[in-house]
Amino acid sequence: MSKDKKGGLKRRDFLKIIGVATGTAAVASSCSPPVEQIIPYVIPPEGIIPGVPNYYASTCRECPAGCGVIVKNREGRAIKIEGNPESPINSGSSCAMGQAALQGLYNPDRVRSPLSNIDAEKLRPLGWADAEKALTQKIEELRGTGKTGNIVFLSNNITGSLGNLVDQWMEALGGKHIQYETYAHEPLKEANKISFGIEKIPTYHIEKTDYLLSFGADFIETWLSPVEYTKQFSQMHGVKDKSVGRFVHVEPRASLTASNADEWISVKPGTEAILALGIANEIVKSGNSPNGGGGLRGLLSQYPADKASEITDVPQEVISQIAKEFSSRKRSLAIGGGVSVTGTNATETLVAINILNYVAGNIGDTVDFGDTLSISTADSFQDITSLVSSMENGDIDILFVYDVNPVFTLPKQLNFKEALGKVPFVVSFSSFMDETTELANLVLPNNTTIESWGDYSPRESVHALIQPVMSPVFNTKSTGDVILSVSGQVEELNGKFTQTTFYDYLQDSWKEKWAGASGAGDFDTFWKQSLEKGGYYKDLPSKTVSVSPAVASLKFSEAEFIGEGDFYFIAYPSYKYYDGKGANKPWLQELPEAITTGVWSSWVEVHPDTAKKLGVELGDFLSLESPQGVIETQVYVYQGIRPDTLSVMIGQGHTSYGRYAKDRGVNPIDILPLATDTKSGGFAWLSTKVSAAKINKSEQFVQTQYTTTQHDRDIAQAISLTELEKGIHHEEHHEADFYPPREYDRYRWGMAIDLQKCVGCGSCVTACYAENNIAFVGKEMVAKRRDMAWIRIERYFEESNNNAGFQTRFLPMLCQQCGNAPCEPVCPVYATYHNPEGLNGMVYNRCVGTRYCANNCTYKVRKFNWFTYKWPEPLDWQLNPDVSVRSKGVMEKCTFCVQRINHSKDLAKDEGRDVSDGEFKVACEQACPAEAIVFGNLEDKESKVSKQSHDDRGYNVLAEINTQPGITYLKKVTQDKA
Amino acid sequence: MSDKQGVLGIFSYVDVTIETVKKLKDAGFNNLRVFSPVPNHEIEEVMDEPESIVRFFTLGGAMLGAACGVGFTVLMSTDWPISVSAKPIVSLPPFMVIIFELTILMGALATLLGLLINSRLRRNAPITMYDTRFSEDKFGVMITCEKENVKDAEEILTSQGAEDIKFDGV
Amino acid sequence: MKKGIKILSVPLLAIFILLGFYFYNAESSDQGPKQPIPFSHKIHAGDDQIPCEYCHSFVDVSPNPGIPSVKKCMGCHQHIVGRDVDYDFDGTTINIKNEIAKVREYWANKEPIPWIKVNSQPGYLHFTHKRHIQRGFECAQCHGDVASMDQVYPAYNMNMGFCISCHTENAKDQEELTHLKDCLTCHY
Amino acid sequence: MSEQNTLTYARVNDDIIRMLDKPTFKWWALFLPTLLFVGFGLFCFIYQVYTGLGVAGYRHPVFWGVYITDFVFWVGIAHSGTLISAILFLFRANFRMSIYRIAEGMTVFAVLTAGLFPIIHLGRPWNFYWLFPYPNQRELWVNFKSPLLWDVFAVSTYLTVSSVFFFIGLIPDIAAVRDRVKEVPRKIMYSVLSLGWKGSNWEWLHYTRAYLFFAAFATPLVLSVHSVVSWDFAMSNLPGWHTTIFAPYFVAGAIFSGLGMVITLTVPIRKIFHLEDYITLDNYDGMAKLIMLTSGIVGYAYGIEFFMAWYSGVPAEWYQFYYRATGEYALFYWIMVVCNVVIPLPLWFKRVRRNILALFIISIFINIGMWFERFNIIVISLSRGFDPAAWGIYTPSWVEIGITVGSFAWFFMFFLIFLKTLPSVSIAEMKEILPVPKKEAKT
Repeated sequence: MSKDKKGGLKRRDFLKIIGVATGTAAVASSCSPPVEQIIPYVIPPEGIIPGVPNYYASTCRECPAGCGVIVKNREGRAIKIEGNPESPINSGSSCAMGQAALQGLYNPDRVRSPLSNIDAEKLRPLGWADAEKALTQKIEELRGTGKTGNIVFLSNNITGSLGNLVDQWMEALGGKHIQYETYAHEPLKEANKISFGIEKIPTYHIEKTDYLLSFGADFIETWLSPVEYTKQFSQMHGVKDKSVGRFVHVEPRASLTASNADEWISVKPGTEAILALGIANEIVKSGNSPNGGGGLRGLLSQYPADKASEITDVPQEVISQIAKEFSSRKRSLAIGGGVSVTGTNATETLVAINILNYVAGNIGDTVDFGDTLSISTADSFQDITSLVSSMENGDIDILFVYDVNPVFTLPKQLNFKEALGKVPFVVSFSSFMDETTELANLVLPNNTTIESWGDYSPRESVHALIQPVMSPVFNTKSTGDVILSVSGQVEELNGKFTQTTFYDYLQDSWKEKWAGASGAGDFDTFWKQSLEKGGYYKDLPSKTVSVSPAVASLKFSEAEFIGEGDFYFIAYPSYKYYDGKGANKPWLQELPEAITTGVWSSWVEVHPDTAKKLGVELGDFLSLESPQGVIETQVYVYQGIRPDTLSVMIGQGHTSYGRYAKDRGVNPIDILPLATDTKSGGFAWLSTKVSAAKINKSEQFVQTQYTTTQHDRDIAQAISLTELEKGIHHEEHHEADFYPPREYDRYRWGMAIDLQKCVGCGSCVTACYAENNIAFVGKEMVAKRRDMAWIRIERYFEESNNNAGFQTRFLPMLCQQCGNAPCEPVCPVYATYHNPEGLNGMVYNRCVGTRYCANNCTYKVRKFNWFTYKWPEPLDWQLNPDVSVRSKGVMEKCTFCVQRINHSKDLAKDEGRDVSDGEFKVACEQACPAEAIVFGNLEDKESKVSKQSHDDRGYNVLAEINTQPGITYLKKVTQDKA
Repeated sequence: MSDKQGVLGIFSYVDVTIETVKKLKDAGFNNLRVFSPVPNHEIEEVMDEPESIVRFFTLGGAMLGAACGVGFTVLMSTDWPISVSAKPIVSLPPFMVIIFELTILMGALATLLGLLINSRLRRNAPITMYDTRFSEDKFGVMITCEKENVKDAEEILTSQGAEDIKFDGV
Repeated sequence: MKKGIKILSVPLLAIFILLGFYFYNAESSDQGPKQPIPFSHKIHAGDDQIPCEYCHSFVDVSPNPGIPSVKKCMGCHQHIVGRDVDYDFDGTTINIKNEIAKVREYWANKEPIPWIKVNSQPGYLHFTHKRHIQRGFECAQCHGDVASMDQVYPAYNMNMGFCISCHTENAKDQEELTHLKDCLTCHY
Repeated sequence: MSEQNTLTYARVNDDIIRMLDKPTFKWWALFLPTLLFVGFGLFCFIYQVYTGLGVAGYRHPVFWGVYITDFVFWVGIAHSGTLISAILFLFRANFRMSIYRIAEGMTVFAVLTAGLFPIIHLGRPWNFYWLFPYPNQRELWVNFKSPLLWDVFAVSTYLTVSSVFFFIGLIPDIAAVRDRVKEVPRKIMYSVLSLGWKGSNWEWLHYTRAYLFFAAFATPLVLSVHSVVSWDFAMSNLPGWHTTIFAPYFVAGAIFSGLGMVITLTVPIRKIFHLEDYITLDNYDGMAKLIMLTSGIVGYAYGIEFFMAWYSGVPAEWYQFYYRATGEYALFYWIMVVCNVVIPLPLWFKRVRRNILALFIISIFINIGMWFERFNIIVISLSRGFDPAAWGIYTPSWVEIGITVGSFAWFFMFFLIFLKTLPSVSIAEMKEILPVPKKEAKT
């Protein structure tokens, strides 16, 4: 692929290769069309029809969960990522990070070709042949000197074929493969080893429980498998037969997960073990334990409720109440994990949680050790520390870095960056110029998952396939291919691998799986089926475990903290950026963080009392100082955090990693000390106390919602459990209208949104950006409230009589497709109108931009194009050709993915039938992990949406304006009783 | 027209002008025209012209405007019926505004037309039979008569103390 | 002087009215764009009677009709080299053999032929060939008598009025008319 | 009255036509800066069209701001012209005679200014003509249910009718100027514009009749136009906009602001051109009384809005007014109240009403106050809608300020040209209120 002078990619070249029929993403206003070229294929690829999308199953590798995805391809370009309904992990849903993987693929700051600084000061582009030759030479040089063991391949937890290949390669070279995960959950493994003798991380079945007690496990955000657990949680917590599951979350701060809990228990950081034991003791004491506490009575009796209460800051009656609820519910489950319990006593805490489960008789089917997570196989933090010391000692000659960014994700105190400087030859396989790659000597950019073959096994039962959905955007090459190619060139390795491409290697390794799978037919069928389904899924029997008696003699302590400051410091992983990986994707940067609604930056959460004491307000800057350093960041005053705790999100503060990530916010990992969990040796995230001081700097806190309460508007409504059980009496009252009601023929498209299920994760928002070509506008524009999101998650803090004193409510707000839409009659040119199928149509090209519709919109869901927003190439390749790209001066808004409606109607028409219920999903509905959104035809009385719309909990937002919305919200359930 | 001639007498005072008109009328001169810098009821009375028909223009224009308003709104709305906010395609309350405005507009324009047509404005620019002092402070009486009667007219004008007497050049 | 204005105003008004009509009802010119190869639809579709769907093969399954790949061109031109004769292509004289040689050259270089689009619609309009063909419309109804054109040119000014008049005339019943005149059918 | 004794028909002509003498240095010193600012406003507009509406301070949810404020402000200014010429004509209020020409000129130029803003504020101003029902190949018409379309009709009708009305009134005066001027180009211009007016009884007969009908048409029109403008707001459902009081409230406010502007304009003109004998203290006294009345109506509206918001029991409505008086924009709210209700209070004293300087100062405050009234209604209401999640604060940008300044310059540019080209006091009608010259009276 040739490049023009600026190093940019020539569009023509791309078209030549993939052969697009026509592809200008035309803009809603154009006078005379410019000369358009149509570039035909030279040889038409099979199965591609221009104008008709193709879908390929693959696997998301944005986080270790390994959700199955389906990538939509139009004319050779990946344009949308959707969850794979076949995948047992996410069953069709996706998260914001997964949606945004496309912006990794099309990131304008990707490494566009191999780079090397072997003969130069700076990294300079070179061809693949030269790059591979350079690597071959280095390897041969090294082997010539006989120092064979000094090669290390540092990667994330890559299971499956690539992992095997790397293992084999390293073995052949005499090197070592270290798998580093930022959040490796070592304490969880260790705790399970201590409690059950299994050093594994199990899978959980939250959906089977009716009472969930979580100690810091942020399963809606990043913990283990967020999409899966959010889905399970919504099944457990959603309304079934007028009852709901109960969820109690224990954490020093009210994270997004805690915000979805019925009770958030604010606990003193590092004391969760004591709390868990205190609860267990109460259960045993009150005789509610089915096993009477087993052999642990003695241990537990050391933690009476009063003592536990004193240590943990949790009132005694709360402890006994939780104990009562936990043991009396049919199926309860306690889970633990996440950074806020990962202190120096993390393993002990998690053992204590296991004990709690044990005494309540929960160790059984809700915790499944038959199917364990592959993240269990990641190497330990100690391996990393010893690697760093070897590097420092000059014992490492070649370091390969694959899909990890240790310079960013490891604490500064470890001196990884300095150690890296002592490694003579660093090879990065990263496709992005991140902090580690910047320091590499040779960059061999890997294809993204969307461009390459591969597989990944997130857990024992799932072997997911990764297949290329499009040809590489840039001059990149799959690392598997590079390894095989280089191996072919290194003399001594000749013949080690029979395959020349990674695709062959992959197929060969899948032949083993095929052999293991019974009754799968011939390999080609097995292979094709696996590709279609996105992988090969097994059913594994669950394994019964028993608590080892050694637990009884364990000592349980509080976490230790380094530093003299007044505040415990929590650096928490972000569901938008994970460990910082997502920060280069504008969709994620622009996705408002659920609690603060902040975008494009970092902030520190400060309790109102603390803020008063420190003399700071929203937007002021605080300097946080730990023994390891200082960070300065903006204040967000939040009642959902303990007064003695401060917290900063991980993910921002990049010094490199592209234009969207660079110089934005702070990286809290920088000031974390190098502390470890005493039992497991894993990194202790919660280990420092910081001092905070106001500094003389203040800026607008850029967020998308400046209010915290509803101002008596009753927008996000709730119903108490008592009322729900009693049943709501619906008054049928028809108010006299000036005009007769509207009638529909075949379809009236409508939606139902269950607020009890919605967790506020923002997947829908990002999915909408991806589907509808919504422009991201950047921090400066969001600061002016010019974000373009068609769907927003409204977040309200409501006063409540729960322990926290407040309840967080989330409400996805999008165009309500009103029957009596206030926007329609005010448009002078009919640019917005009511279509015969109940949609509130928006004709972009007719819009003259009076903006009256937006003024008159009760829900304020219309967005105006203040400028013609641009997607830096090749981000614009992602644009959906089925949706107009709007230009300046035009109003835009949600139209229920009308392109999908039209597409389905078109397909139905081919077969001469009507569109059936559930035949297609709109983008937000499709993404929603909680399945809170249901879309369909209201005229069809049997459709799911019709039924939900007539639910007892159903209401219309601001119904008193008589807009007759097409969206029905189902009230959240407040649990006034346990 | 060659046998007709115009005579113009110029006066400073309204009462004198009116007196002159009366005298001229008594003498059988009926084709009279009075010039004045301001409208004056007494002159209007003595000239006894028929009521202005501008009002019919106004009425006609207003009615046409209202009809146009109804026509525009109803026909254009039904030509491509687009439903907004569950309102009927033809809903009169909002249309009333348009109908009203068009009534006023066309009424006013018709009045202008009526004025232009009826007062013969633009018919002919000032000729000899006009004196620029009319727009300042003088009054004039113009008699159009047969050539043989010019002398009589002049006599009456002189007797009334006309400050100036002009004849057109024909 | 006033007379002059009057005299002038008449032709001026006439010109304005004529211009208005011109822009209101402008027929497109019969001058198509200059293509990299002077491909004659008259020879292919007219003389040789190749059906449209042979080359534009996705027309009934996709919104896009599809432009034939170079391979498809070569399917015939592997064998048809063309006579060494001059041909009057819309007034320019071309040599058939030479022009066909160009196709073979593209094929040899594995280069696509950069055709210029003749009938183009703006991006805010979502037209689908599939529906229209399945409904039984002839290509010529919108594209004109392509079989008689050397260089294809837009036979009709395919503006919204063109679409809407046809939609209005061809609706079977009220429901379909409502659908066919629904903005969201084409604009989204 | 004493001064009328000194005025004669001839002197009226002399005095008024003298105003049209060659422009002095002072005139140029005023006129050239207006051109400069119009140019700057034009530059701002072009910049805005080229870059996008985002260069203005607009943001979600405040989609209307300074431009619509300017629009309503100028439409409001435009009102008193027709009020003074038409309504006071029907009521035979003689104090209108000396000022109605200036007021009408102001009306026409203010509508010309106001008419720009709906186009300036469009997202795609190059498509503004889509707002008119013209036959087109798309077979699409306009939405007559939209208050904006009512605006299109109301404002263009108003511009047409007020221009015609203005022109009709001018015909006899232009004839007078025609008869006076000597230079050939001007003579031709005035000859053409006078339509050959001769002042014959026949002409006067139709003229007076037509004038009456115009006045009769202009009166409901002027009331309807600002009602329609107010319905732009009242027809929507936004708290702070959706109220039935708006039409009379806006009409009163328009008359109020228009009279303020008339005073602001006439005071310097009267001084510079020595028109003390024409625009008399009695005239000002009459206007001041009208200001007192409309100020009272406007003040009442301010009060009753709060009452209705409270009485309605709608939290969004009540919060809106609570916020107006206490929120981020409270300063603007209180500027409005002070300028429009408090500062005009001294007019209850006759001494103040007859003090030109005091009137001038009060009138300027009224102009400021009324601009902010529109700003408050538009911006504050929008910034606090139904959904608290979508609240936001708007601040104008330099582009909006530039265009606003440009609009004032645009208005004054026309006005200055008007002063030097057309009689700013009605010659014919001034004569109507003078005693008719009669020989009997002399002797």
